[in-house]
Amino acid sequence: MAGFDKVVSSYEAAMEGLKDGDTIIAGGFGLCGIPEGLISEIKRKQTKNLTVVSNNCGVDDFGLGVLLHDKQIKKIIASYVGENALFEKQLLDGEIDVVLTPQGTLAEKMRAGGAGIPAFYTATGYGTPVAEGKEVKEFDGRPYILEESITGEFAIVKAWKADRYGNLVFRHTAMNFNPMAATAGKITVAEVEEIVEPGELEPSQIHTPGIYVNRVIKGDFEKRIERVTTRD
Amino acid sequence: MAGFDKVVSSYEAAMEGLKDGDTIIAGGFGLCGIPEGLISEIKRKQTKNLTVVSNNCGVDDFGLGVLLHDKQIKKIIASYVGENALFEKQLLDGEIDVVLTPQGTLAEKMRAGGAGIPAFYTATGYGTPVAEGKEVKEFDGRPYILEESITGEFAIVKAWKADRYGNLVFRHTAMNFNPMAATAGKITVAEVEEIVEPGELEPSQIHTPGIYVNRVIKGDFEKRIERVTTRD
Amino acid sequence: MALSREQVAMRVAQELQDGYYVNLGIGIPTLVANYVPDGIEVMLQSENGLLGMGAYPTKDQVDADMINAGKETVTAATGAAIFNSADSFAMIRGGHVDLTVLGAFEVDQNGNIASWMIPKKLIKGMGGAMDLVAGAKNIIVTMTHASKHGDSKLLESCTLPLTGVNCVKKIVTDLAVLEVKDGAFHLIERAPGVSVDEIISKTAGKLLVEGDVPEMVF
Amino acid sequence: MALSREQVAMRVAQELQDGYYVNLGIGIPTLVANYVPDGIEVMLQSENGLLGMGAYPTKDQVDADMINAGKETVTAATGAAIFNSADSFAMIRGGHVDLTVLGAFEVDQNGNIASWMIPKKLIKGMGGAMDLVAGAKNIIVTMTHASKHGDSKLLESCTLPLTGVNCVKKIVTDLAVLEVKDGAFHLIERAPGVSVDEIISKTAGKLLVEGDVPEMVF
Repeated sequence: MAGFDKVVSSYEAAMEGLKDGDTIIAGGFGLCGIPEGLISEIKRKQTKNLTVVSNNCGVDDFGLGVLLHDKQIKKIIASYVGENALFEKQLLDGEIDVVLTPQGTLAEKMRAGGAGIPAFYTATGYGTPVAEGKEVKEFDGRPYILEESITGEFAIVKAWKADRYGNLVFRHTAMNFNPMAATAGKITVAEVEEIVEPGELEPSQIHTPGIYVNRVIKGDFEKRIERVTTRD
Repeated sequence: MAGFDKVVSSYEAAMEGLKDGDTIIAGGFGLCGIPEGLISEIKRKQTKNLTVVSNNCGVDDFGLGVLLHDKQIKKIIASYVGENALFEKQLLDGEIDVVLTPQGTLAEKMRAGGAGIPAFYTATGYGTPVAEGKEVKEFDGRPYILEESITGEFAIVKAWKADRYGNLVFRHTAMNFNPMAATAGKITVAEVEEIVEPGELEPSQIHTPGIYVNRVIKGDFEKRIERVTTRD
Repeated sequence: MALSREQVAMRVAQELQDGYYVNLGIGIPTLVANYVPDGIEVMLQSENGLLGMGAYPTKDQVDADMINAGKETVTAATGAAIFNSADSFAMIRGGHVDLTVLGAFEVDQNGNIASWMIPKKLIKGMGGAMDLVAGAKNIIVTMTHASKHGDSKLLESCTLPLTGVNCVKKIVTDLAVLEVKDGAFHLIERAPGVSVDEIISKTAGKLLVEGDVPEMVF
Repeated sequence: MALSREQVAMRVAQELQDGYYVNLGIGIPTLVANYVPDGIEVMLQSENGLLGMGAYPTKDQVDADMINAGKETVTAATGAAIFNSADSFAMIRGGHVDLTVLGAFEVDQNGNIASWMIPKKLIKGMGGAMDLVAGAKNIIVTMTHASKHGDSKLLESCTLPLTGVNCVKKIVTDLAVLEVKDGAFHLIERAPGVSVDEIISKTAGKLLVEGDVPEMVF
């Protein structure tokens, strides 16, 4: 089924069409489950004025943090950016815009973006700085705030396995934001550890159906760990 | 882990606490993936004045349809009730209330109910009878209607496998509304084909985490098919 | 001569493009799957939670847990994915399905569609139709051009309760192919042997006919 | 004497009930897992998408794809489930987690909590804290009763940007256990050897002390 074969063979092809000013929705939590090669390609392309939507912004020299060195990011929508000194500096210097968003609200905004739901009510953030300027409405006597969905020109995600049709399976907690991000991109690119033939993935155990995925590329991953904690 | 063993051994125990006037959220699509034994138990108990939230209302003598014979259902929230003559009669006679709800809106209402989202906007139903009395708001120039979430005193679902902790896996398209229904009940009861020990289900391939499930019972299923269609 | 149901389905199938994800409604739309043109592959979405609907099962393959949105037993095609109904309608509502084909009682010149309810006569419910018309990127309606009594189904304004507003882009009837835009029906093709005059006489809404209207080619 | 971090964790652990689903924040809350009382089993939720967090891995078990919300390598306990972050916060926001334990900079007598931001000093982000305090059935805050400079962290009204409003029900500090209700802190227990007077002097918000206040028992 040629029309459904999503596999591309170069990172150039994987990120083709990304342009200055685009919004990129990125999967990953910390350095776990991030599309390492796609991020490198964005750095190589030197695309500028990007809006990045991601739970975190990597660390100084790995993950989305590498896009800070050449000031490729204009704005970031994230829940936690505390692991990144360069980020903090650019923020304090006013070189980067940051919209801090509660983690669950961020996940739901991506899901809503992919699901055609332009906005939803949540109690999260009511009465806090997050609620500023947002509509408040009571349901059953409790106040909630209206949060709008997020979509982007591109979504970049990291999966464990993909088949050629773009069906994705994630491994362990490297799933995190990836399935929602995958639904919210106009063009969704998946960098994966292994590409299999259609039919090899059990249909009811696919995490992301191929309809959401436009391009699949096989990557090599360093999989850096932020905090190695062990027991004896 | 005694505190997490959700398995009960009788249908009486499975539906204990259900009372007149309760709202029941039921999984299933048509006759596919329905908790047959739990429905029979509700019939046996003769609980009355029920509000039932389910995509369909079974057929005359199977599925939720059996609750119509003794007029146990006061109100049903469903998307399609066309397979059920008795239902149509009670509706025309004014003996039952029906709130017809678009299928995707119904699924999302259940999900929202379980997810602490009291309401969301959708374009579905705008400009139709479904929109009557509902708030309208424009996003990006398109009008959407506000739909509120649904929860109930009980949720009844049918799964393929459960472990003792209530983790559920569904089989093929018998998944349908079951995962959302499972999140929306104050007490969620799962009737399953097979009970396995914790650890036997692959963690990242569990469809419904046990946190949503209060009781698990092993059932015997007739699995009636509405429309057997075959090729040579 | 008016098209048969199969011919309507054949004509709709010409609208398919390689790589399309398509949701086919019950009735004539279901038949479209039988006429996918050579060299084109589409993947069928069934809104109960299946992407990649396959053929009907053989007798031995029948499985009560494997049905489509019409509650018929089906199989999963190679490379299919199965998911819950919230995820299925997220896919539909979010505009990820390329094309929806569905039947209707009435369509009007503003692209409004009525397909789910006839007051006091038919109260089966809308199922997924309202989500499909609100969410799909592109919608084709198939229906007979007029009722058995000769009443046009292409109206200035729908008389029955609506399924969706401003959403129908194209209509394939037993007599014609029409586009809906700018508040009018535009006649694009006519069924072989059917005259423009007949189509005009059976279209109650505003109908624009420009130049020679070609016959459908099968 | 003021409790150690471990003792605070031990006291919090006494609040656990058999069958509880619990989310533990970073810092002292994480230590609570080490002191689950005998005969009680809890299941730990980690908001990145894990229900049933197990022990830290052995060196050989370390897996970059298996981390907790603190970005530490962990294992999955027997019977764990792993899911995406939207599903994880659906679980949290929907009130399915029985208890959340988290740290704070300040709590006030109306149950408001400030835990994520110190203007011009600390702008790391709120992570999942706002969702957790808005969604959990029950919330226990652990913190030192006063800052290093002696300033009370139990206030009439929080001075820092809030994480959530009217949500904290119980506080375990190095000096005391307090309930928050009806616009006041209620002193329930005191750390062994700590006087009620000391607690009064270090509590800036409205504090109610009724009868003899028992010492914590470990």
